[in-house]
Amino acid sequence: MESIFFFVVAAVAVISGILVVTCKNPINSALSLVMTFFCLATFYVMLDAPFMAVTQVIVYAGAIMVLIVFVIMLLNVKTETVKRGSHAVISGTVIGVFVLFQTCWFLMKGSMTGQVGVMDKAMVVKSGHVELIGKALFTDFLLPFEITSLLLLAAIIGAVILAKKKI
Amino acid sequence: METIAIPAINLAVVMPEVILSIVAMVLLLVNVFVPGKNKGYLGFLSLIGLAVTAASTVSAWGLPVLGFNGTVVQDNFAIFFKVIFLISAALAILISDRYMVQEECNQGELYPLILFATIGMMLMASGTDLMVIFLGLELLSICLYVLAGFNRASLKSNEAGLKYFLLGAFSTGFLLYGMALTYGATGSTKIQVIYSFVAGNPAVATNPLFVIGMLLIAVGFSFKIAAAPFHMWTPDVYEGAPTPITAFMSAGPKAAGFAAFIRVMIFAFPMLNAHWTQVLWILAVLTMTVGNVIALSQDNIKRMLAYSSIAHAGYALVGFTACNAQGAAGILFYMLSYAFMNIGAFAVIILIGKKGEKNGNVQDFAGLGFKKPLLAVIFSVFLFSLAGIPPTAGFIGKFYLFSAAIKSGYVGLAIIGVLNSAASVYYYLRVMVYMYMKDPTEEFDWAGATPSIAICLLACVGATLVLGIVPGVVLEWAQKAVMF
Amino acid sequence: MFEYVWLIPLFPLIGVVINGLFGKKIKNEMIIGGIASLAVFGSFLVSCGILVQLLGMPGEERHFEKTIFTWIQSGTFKADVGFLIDPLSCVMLMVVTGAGFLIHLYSIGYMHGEEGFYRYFTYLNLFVFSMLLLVTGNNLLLMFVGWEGVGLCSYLLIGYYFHKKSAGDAGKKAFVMNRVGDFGFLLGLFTLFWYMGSTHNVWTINFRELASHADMLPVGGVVTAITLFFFIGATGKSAQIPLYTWLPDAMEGPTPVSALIHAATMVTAGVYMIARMNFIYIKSPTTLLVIACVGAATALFAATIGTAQNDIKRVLAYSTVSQLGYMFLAMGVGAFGAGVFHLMTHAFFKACLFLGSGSVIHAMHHALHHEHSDADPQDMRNMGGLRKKMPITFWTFLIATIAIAGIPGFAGFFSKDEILWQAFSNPHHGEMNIVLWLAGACAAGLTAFYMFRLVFMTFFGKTRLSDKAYHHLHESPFVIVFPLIVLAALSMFGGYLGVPKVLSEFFTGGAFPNYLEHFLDPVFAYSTNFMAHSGHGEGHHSVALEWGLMGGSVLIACGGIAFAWALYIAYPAIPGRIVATFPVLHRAVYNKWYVDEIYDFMIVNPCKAFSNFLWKGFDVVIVDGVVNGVAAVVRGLSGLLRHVQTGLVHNYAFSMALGVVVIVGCYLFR
Amino acid sequence: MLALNNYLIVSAILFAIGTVGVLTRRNAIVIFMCVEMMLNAVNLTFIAFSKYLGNIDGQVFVFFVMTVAAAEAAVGLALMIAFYKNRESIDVEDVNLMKL
Amino acid sequence: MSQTLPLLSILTFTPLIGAILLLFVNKNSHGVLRTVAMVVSVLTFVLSLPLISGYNGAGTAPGNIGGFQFIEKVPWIAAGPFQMNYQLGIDGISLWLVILATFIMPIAILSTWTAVEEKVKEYMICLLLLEVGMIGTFVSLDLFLFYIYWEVMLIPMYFIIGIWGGKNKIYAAVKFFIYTMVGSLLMLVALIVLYFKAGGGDFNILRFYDLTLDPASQTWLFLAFALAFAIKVPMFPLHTWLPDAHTEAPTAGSVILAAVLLKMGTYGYVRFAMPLFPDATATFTPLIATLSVIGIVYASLVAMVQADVKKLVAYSSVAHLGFVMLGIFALNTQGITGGMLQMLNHGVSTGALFLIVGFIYERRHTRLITDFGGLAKQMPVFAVMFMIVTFSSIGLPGTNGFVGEFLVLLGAFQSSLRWYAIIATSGVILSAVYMLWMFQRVMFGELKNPKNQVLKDLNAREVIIMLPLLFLIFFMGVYPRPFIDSMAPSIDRLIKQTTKNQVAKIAPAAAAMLAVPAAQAATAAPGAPAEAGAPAATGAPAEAGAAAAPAATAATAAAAAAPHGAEPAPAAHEVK
Repeated sequence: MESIFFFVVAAVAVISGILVVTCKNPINSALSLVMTFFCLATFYVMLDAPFMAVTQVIVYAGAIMVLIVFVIMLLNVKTETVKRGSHAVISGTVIGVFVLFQTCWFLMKGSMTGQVGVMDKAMVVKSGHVELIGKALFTDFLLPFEITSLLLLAAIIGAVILAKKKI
Repeated sequence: METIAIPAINLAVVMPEVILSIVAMVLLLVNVFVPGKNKGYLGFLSLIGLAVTAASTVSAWGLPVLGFNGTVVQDNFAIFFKVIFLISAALAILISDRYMVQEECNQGELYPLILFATIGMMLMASGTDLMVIFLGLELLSICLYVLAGFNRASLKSNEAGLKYFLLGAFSTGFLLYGMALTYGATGSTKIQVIYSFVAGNPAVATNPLFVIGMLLIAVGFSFKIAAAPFHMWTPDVYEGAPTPITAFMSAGPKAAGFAAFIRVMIFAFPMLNAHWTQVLWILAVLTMTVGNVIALSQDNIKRMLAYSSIAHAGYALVGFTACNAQGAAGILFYMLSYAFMNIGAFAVIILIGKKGEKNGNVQDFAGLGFKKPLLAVIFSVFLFSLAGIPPTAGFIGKFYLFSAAIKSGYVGLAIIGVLNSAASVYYYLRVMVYMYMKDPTEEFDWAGATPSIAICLLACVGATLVLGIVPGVVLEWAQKAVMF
Repeated sequence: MFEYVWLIPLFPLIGVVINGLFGKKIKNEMIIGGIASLAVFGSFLVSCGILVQLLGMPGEERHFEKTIFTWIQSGTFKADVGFLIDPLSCVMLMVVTGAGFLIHLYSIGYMHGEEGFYRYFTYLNLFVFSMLLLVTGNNLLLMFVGWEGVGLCSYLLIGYYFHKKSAGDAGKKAFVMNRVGDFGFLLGLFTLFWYMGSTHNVWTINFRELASHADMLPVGGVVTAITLFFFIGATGKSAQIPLYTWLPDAMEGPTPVSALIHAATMVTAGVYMIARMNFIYIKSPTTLLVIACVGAATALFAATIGTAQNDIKRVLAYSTVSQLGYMFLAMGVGAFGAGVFHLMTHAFFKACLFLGSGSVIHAMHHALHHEHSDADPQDMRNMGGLRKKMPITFWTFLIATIAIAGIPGFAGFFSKDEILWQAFSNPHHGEMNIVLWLAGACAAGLTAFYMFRLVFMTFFGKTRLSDKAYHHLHESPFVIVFPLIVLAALSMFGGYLGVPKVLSEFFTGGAFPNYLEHFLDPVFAYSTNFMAHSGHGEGHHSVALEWGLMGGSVLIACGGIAFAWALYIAYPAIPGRIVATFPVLHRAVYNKWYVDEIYDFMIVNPCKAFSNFLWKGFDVVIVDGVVNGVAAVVRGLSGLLRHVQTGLVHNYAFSMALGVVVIVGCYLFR
Repeated sequence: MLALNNYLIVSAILFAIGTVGVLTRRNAIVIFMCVEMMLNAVNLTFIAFSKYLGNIDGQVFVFFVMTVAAAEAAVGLALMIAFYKNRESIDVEDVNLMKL
Repeated sequence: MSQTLPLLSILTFTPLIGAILLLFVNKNSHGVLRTVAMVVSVLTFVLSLPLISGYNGAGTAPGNIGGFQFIEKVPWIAAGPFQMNYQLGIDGISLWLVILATFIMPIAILSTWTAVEEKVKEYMICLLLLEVGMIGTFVSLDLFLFYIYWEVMLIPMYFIIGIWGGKNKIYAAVKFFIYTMVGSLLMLVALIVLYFKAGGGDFNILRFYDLTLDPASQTWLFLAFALAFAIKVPMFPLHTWLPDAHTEAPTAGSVILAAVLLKMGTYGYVRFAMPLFPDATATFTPLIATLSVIGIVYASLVAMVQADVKKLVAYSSVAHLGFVMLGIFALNTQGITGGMLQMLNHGVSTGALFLIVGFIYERRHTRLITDFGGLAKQMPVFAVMFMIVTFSSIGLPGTNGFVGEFLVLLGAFQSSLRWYAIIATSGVILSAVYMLWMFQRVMFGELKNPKNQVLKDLNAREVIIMLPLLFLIFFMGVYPRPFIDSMAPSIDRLIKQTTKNQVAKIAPAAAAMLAVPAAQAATAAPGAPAEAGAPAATGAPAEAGAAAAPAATAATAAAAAAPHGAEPAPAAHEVK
């Protein structure tokens, strides 16, 4: 049951992913990407990470994609009138296939060898995913968390500088 | 619902970053109140900030401290690199006022952005967790994307920013994938943990996930240091970005890339060095050769220095390939020297340049040698240093790097290196040929040097010569910095 | 007197310094010429003193060495600046300083009014200095210094009229040809030094030390190599086949120079050198044969050319080459004493001949000058009947001609006959002796012919000058004529120093011995002993045979004279007819058998072409081509590679992705 | 429970699709979207590992990646707007002023 | 001589101080600039004279290390594995080269006193800096320091050619720089490899002398060093930078280039390549000798057909240095002495030749032989000087050229390089051909060209420049003893050092050769076996073995086949 569900979602994710690349209209690509994001959120739930699923939807689908669509609208980007040269498409695709092939190859040959920790589904259910994440963020990963604040600040300044109408 | 016990925080470990962040934010605030033509005060303030940061950085010398649950460390290695970053930031700020006024993009935000970028670099140097390194890298990158496109009115600058952004984001994908695989193979993102885990389970070292993870991380850093074939962005971005930013990018972020690269490779993957030295060997050869060869046919000096910067990354990779303490020390020393000589060279370009990045071709330097002898001599010193001719810092640096490679038995690599360096002489000499051996085609008007650029030039030329003639002390520091 | 031997070369050197540095300021010809001549005269006096002292010593002790300072010392090699006085060098000293002095004197008159008068005397003194070094040096290297020094002076003096291209060319040719010889000399020196040192631990180049170790030298083998190398040196300096071609050209120099350098002294240096090293040469029969053959061939070959030349000096030049051939023939048959004897007599009569011809040219020049004719004053076809106008010149010239022709009683007869006899009777070459003798005899006949042809064409018959010019002809001044007289006297009586045994016994009952031979005996003692011990000894031929041969050679000489008389006095039309009958032969002989042209064709031109090829083909195209090619390839590569940098983001991304794929692929598929 | 590799392979496929997109599309915004897809693929890998390793670090990493993605989106889109203002296009083939 | 005074440092840095002084002189007061430079260079020369008087030929003065005197040693860089010292010192070999450098410099400055009218300040500074580099190169005993000076020297020379050169100056300057750079960079690699083979420590050259390296690494290291030096020398076929550089450089540049810079290559062989890698030296002797001999003949032939006087002289330089190389690779006393002398001679003679070319170039602004002819009439003083220098270059006895050339050939002939020596001797002929031909075409013949008819003879300055050189030409030709004697101990040491391993090998080889014809050998050469043990005294050990062979011709063959015993060695082991 679970695997059938998985495969359906995976198929949707991959198909919408392909649509992102193949759609001529950027808006369609964006919408396909949102679809992919939703599929991924589904996976996150399946992987016992409900908080990440929520963040995925809110941040990615909600914020980033909205921003992107907004910019698409703002710039009034048309569909690509001229196709990229077919050789570029072919070579790009070939490389992509290579990437896929190689990734699959080593995924098959390799295995997850990392130190297995204590967190399991029970734990997630018991103390709640948000709490687990929060705990990690504020203890182990306090510094990176603080860095993100600088990162966002810098990004805001940058975005403002680059995009504001008059300096 | 239990409360989260926030662990004891040792702010001393990140004191330089904290100070610099505070300075940057204060600058942001001050910026609002400083009128448009007086933005130079911000530069002055930021220099003070950098000085204070440097003092705080240096004061931690000799006492390695881990902090924040092992995600960050303040050791000699980090300190040496931080000094390089601070110096390049300071030099970049010194040379930017005149340029920014000339190009009419004199915005106060420049300084905080440079400082934020510096913080990013410092985090890359001292981070011991892949997350910290990643975030430092991204902090740096985002600032650089903005800085590269800082001259909004200039299409070239826009292009530079956009290109850098798209390719940077693309490379981030690979870097992240590498980190993910490493995480999967070892169960942690902390360098210390990765190391001890693999040391405890040697079988992991042969796990393809782990190896590929390492390779992809290497790719990510190679992009940052502009190693071939991940160097393609460099010439375009360097050419397009505002010159002071190019100077900054060629010195600081490259060093930061090396800092993180060395940290990850040597600290986390020492057991894989048989793999990554092979990769680095090839990268080094490719990088040196591509950089030097293409530089031969460049007329635009900024672009030529961009290619030369690629080549210099190649030389540093030679030392990296050696995978010994001397090689690492060599990179440290080289990055420091490179900061001085390259930013110095860019300072000269700024002085010669005119609005709209005119006068940036080698032909525009014709006759400079006798019109402005002092400037030409200073420029020659930088060029000789870049070419690796004694008695300049560039020579000592190369000597160290190549001798490290030879020490590890990579004589062939060293030979390719020196041959490249001989080829590079051609294009550095070409500039001198124009400066000294050709007559000027047109009268050039001389805007004069501002005090800040003069200070920068003097500092750079002084450092280039001092590091070339009596490099002993600094080499000693570099050596101490890499005693892991 | 021996202690003052260093004065001998010093005097001319002082002359060089004074005239060289201040000559231009002095301007007065008499002072310049006087200083130069006095310098040589000083040397001559000292030489005389040394000769007297030497004569006062017993035969075996007649040698003396004086070292001035050590010139080069490096490891086992040591070369001193030191002088060796023995009978041989003493004879040479006398010839060089004596003839040298006379020719200096002559030059004062001959060179009168020439631009660069001081330069001339500087060179001349320098020459004497070098020549004296050559003959007195006590080691091979010092000899080589003189050897090269005389070559230099020869170059300078031949090129004295440097504004004439032919003079410059001739000087250069002389120097280069000499250098070819020097190449051999050096190799000989190296081989000798190395061989004696490494095999016998005798590290020396000192003549007497070498001579005292001569027993260590094997017969043949390496000695042949050594001697042949040295002989190459001698062929260059002494104008033997194949390096003789420079000497006729060297006539471009002023005539006294030809007399001094290219007749009396320098060209005999090769003979002197072989005589000096006789103890080595005697050990190599092969080399001796080579020398004899080359000598004989040169004697004959040059004589043939001499018969058809019209330039008075050229005839004398070929005659010199031919006579030098005789000397080498003597050396080659082991008759060292005879060779030196001929060297000496040749110096007398050939110097006389050259000076005489100079006197003629001098007069002709003046005569033609008055007429504003640009006819060649040296061409015999313009002369004739000069004997009435220039009696002293004529008579001295005639005496010298008789001497060279080998008419009994004159100097040339004794020495030449001695050589021919030795060629016939020597113990070295067996059956070859007859051939050598025959060649020598033929050459003698030819010599008589062309010398008298010269005399007849110049002095006899009707003049071919215009009346006006003939009118202006007059005898040369005293300073020119005086040396002629002295030299003519020497040509007449000089031969009595070395009267052959048979003649002496026949005419005086042995009361008039062969002085020169006895004097030189100690020098050649080793060779004589060596031959005696090796079972050859003196050939025991009958006295009758000697008389017979002597008579034969006199007959041949007389035949030559008669033939010349017939052709140029009695039936002057015949030569033209002969030329018409054998045009090819005449053209070949007239053009010196085309030897210069052959050299040009075989060596000079290919060499130039090859050099040009090396430069333009190899150096510029290949070597520099590689260098610039590498640079061009790198730059071309740069031009190509930069096109990778398309400026397009997706290409850059593609390159990155490709990089990743390749790197990962390398790992996966290795 | 599903095998880990199922997730990993899905993420690999998405990563590859993203790569293809970056290499083949001309619209800068679409390229950026493809990069986002690559990042998401990595995120999936992280979370899958995190789950199977029983270790929360991976999820924390994803958290930061999302932050970075947001920041990049802000800056990137701003750059595109700035470029568009000058060039009236966001076709990457028009980003070609500097080359060779 | 006080050993406490750091004479060598003072000597090295006097020109630097002079250059700094020049910085403060107004660039338009040419007279002052020239005078200051001149005074400084003369001062340097004067300062170098105490070296001659203070140099102790026997090397017994206190404070000497390994035959080096005037030693100075100050720690310089100490970092990581490296220890570089500022270590100076001279021996008989470098002494004269230092003197040559200081001697030539005033002459060079004087030579372009009027020819360089523009950028005088920079010009003089370059010249003085060049002098620093030259002296430093010769006096460094620390390999690293040597390398620094070696490279530093390129910079001023590059500018001298490039700024004040002829019309193709840029090509020549860049070619000079990069050509030389390639070689020296490879040497740098070899130097580092050598350093690590020595197991760290400092870069003291004397310490490296004591190393015993395996043959394979000797080979590679030698090749790298040899390449760098061969380019500098320059040896065929790496010579093509030289004609260009010479032709384009201003007179002073050519003079210095010929007189001093080229010597650095040969000096490098003597000081570094040979003593450091004795086995490789033995192995490569035939190769080097071949190239030298080809260089002699080839350069002579090419010189013969040159149309440009300066180019001709440049090619003659190549030939002359071929002699030097042949001499030092003869590896016996005479050969190396000759080579060293030839270095000095070449410095004097070719320097003088370039001056002479400079004189006429200044007057006529052409260097084509065909533009001249008959100058002897118009310029007699010039003609005399030109002639003397020409003959010195040809190697006429009595001039300096002869002594060196002769000893070189003698040495080579005695060593295993006999056949090379024979071919090289033909260079004697060729040099006469090309020099005299050139001389004749320039000086002799008719004075046709009207431009030549108004030429002025040499002025006082030019005569003064030439006089010291002419004096040396004769002095060194007539009395070379002071030079030879002071070099001798150093050369002996060099030979000992270079043949140290070969001695061990030659002994059994000689024994093996003696074993067969022992009976004959005993009578033929009683002194021979004793010599085998004392190679330095007899020049070349191989000859001792050869002495044992019975017949003279056999001896020739055997000795020719035994290049210093390197090859007979295996045979010897078989016998054992």
